[in-house]
Amino acid sequence: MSEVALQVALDIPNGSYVNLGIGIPELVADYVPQGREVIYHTENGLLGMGPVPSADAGDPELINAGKKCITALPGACFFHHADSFSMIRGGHIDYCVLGALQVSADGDLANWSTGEPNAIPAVGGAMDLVAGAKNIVVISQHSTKNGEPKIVETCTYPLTGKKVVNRIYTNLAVIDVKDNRLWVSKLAPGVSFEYLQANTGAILQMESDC
Amino acid sequence: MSEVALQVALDIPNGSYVNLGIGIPELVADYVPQGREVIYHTENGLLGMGPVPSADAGDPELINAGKKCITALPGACFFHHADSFSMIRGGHIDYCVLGALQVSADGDLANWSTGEPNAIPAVGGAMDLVAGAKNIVVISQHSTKNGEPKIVETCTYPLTGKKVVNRIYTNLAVIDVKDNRLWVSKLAPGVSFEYLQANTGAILQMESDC
Amino acid sequence: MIDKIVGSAKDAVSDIFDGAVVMISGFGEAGSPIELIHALIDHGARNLTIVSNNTGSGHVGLAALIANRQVRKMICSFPRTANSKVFPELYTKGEIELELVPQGTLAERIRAGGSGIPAFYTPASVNTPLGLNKEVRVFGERSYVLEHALTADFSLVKCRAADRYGNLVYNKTARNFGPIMCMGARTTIVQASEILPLGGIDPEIVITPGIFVKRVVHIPNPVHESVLVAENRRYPW
Amino acid sequence: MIDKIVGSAKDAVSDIFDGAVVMISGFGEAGSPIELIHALIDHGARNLTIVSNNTGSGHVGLAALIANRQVRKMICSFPRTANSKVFPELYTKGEIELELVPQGTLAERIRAGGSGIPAFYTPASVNTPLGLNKEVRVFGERSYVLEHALTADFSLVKCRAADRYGNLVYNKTARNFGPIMCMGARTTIVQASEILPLGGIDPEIVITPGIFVKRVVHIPNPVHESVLVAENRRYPW
Repeated sequence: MSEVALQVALDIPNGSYVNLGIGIPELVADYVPQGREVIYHTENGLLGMGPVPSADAGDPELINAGKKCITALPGACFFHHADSFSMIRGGHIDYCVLGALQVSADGDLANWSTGEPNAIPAVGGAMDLVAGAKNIVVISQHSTKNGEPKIVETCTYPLTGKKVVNRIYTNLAVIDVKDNRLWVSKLAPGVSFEYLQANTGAILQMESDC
Repeated sequence: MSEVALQVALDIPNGSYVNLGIGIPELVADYVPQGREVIYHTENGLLGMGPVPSADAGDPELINAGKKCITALPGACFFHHADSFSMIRGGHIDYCVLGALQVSADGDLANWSTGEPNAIPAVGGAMDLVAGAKNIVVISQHSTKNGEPKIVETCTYPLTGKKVVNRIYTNLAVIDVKDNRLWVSKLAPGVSFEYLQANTGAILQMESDC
Repeated sequence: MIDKIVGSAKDAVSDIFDGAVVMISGFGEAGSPIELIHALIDHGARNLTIVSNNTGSGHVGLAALIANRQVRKMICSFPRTANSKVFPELYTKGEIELELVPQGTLAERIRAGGSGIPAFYTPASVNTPLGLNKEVRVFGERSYVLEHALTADFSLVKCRAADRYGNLVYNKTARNFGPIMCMGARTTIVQASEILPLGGIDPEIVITPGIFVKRVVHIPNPVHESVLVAENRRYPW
Repeated sequence: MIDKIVGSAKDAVSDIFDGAVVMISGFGEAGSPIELIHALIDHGARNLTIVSNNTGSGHVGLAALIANRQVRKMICSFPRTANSKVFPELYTKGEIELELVPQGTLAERIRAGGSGIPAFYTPASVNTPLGLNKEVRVFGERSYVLEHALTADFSLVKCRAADRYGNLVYNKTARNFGPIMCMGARTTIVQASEILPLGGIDPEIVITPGIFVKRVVHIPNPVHESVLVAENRRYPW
């Protein structure tokens, strides 16, 4: 997924405040283009998150939302949880990059629970993030490990938020959610629109300039 | 009013967090008994307010709610207005000492406006203080300059809060508000209950041990 | 590179438009961004709604902005000042509007605006004239009024020091409304007495994270309002 | 004289009663007051409702408290942990209750509890399973759910340094829920790695004002949960 993460990073403007979800979204931080400054927010209380430290240099009290050791860059600041979610809920975060279980044609996101009866439900900050960040970007494999589409007409898993996703980056394409429809704005090298459509559970539109 | 202020100060336990209103209440800070520590809160962002500095030592950015220069004692801390009123509204202030225009028999307080048509209304933090502090104590002259009672059956001025006053300290007596009635717990030297009642606009009860 | 430092107060306020809602920090003179207010007077935007705890002193700063007839409406908790008749005179003539808000409610409404909370309940003003016409609701055995968030197009805020990311620290009780007003506006403009390099402010002691700040102006030696008032100065000079 | 320093963790938690609501700071191990939690295990109060973001790791700290069957109900945002089966096993058997709350809503409910705000509206969880059975209200063109304040009988909080008034500073991202949990409880009990003399904390950098703190215990070298988990330690030892 590193090429997809690069694509996401290229689309984030200089000066953006960005929250990265746990897992694949964390890869995005590795690809900030030269000359650009992006400030990473981690909801457990840090703006200005830097790279993962070497194995023996980690501080167990300096971690990210995924509870991994990280670093703080010059110009960073610490704050408490209510202030952190004021940033999120108050619309101050420019981009939030999240993983997904499913995304629907009108931008519904399911990424916190498969709804299985025995699953321990755990939501973290995902519902606040999708409600508050200015742009919600999903980065994900296009299909599940079993080959099922993750982009669907209607989510079958419990929702994280309704009509919240603005853009989807997968290993096959970049897809914008606009006017309750899915617009393909970029195809990965060697991927045809027909192949993409065949592997997607919702109807796709082609951007005219794509 | 300095003897009344002393009486208020004597009744505030060690370790209390105390907010003093503008004017006569400020006198209370001069009388903390030996061996006691009381922490003064000023709603514009300071816990640990100390005495007024000498005339040439004032810092215009270190002021109290009355906008007078003050000092900060060791152990003080600064905070912003929302945090300051979290302390007040959240019930963390033990005593709030306020002035009064009128207090009613069931503890209604009027202290922010005479309701005159030409008056510029100004409320400050009084309504938050009476709603939030654990004990609301009034310190006041017993009567107005024109000799009218300030303690009345029903306030005629606009209310600051309803059923909020716990105790009234005046130059004539100390009066508790309990069960919607006024209980005299202490008479000033030379003041008789009859004299007090004659100068009060509401019916008074005498505490049995007074 | 991110650099929120702008060259002058004039540049910093140049896009404040007629009819804008503008929050102005300060409690009395402590924390009042007087140089930014004077730049707003020079700029001349009119019909403003100003959110600020007071209405200014003498004939400088906020009082001068009001005297210059740029303010349509004040939202504040304490519009009376010992040494200024500017607001009272206009108010008595019916030439300026007033929304009087209890101070804690004002602070919480501003914080809510910056925090994505559209409304909340508070006990302040229940059973008083300021609680009239507000929705009342009982939680537990107590009554509360519904209060709505306040947001602004711009905030003008004074602080002690800033870096190029817009991280801020304040000075003593001049902090007051500054941090929450930084949160509550789409465009927050700050005047800082000192500009520090990135990392010059310990990340543990930052009071306003830069995410809440759009522009920083360096005003190394801000005037003291009380000194100007004592000298009976007027703005424009 | 005011002196909030108490001699031991044992003394500090001795009045936590059966059925109490207890907030416990921390996000993962960062900020988790593990020595206070172990004292609570020794103390033995049962039937507790615990408000904490997670449910602990391994067999120490919060996970050990749950394993010791002292917890009736968890209020948290993320009860899954990579290296602990304590909560999942009890939950699957129906032997512990769970109130799952979005993390920002959890934080705001705790702050509201400490701030005298009984309820507020938030957009988080609207149109999701966690928004079911909540009152929905439209402000502007958007829907919000009503959320109620959370308060506690006790909070257990870890910080870096404290003075005898209970003023606190924290360490990096171990700050997380600490400051708001100090506000939200009737009795806040803090473990501090360092005790400083009065005035030893600059009044500009105090994160938790002492007014929110009742007791401070000096724990000079707190254990690291992750180290204990790596060593497969169990509490009680």
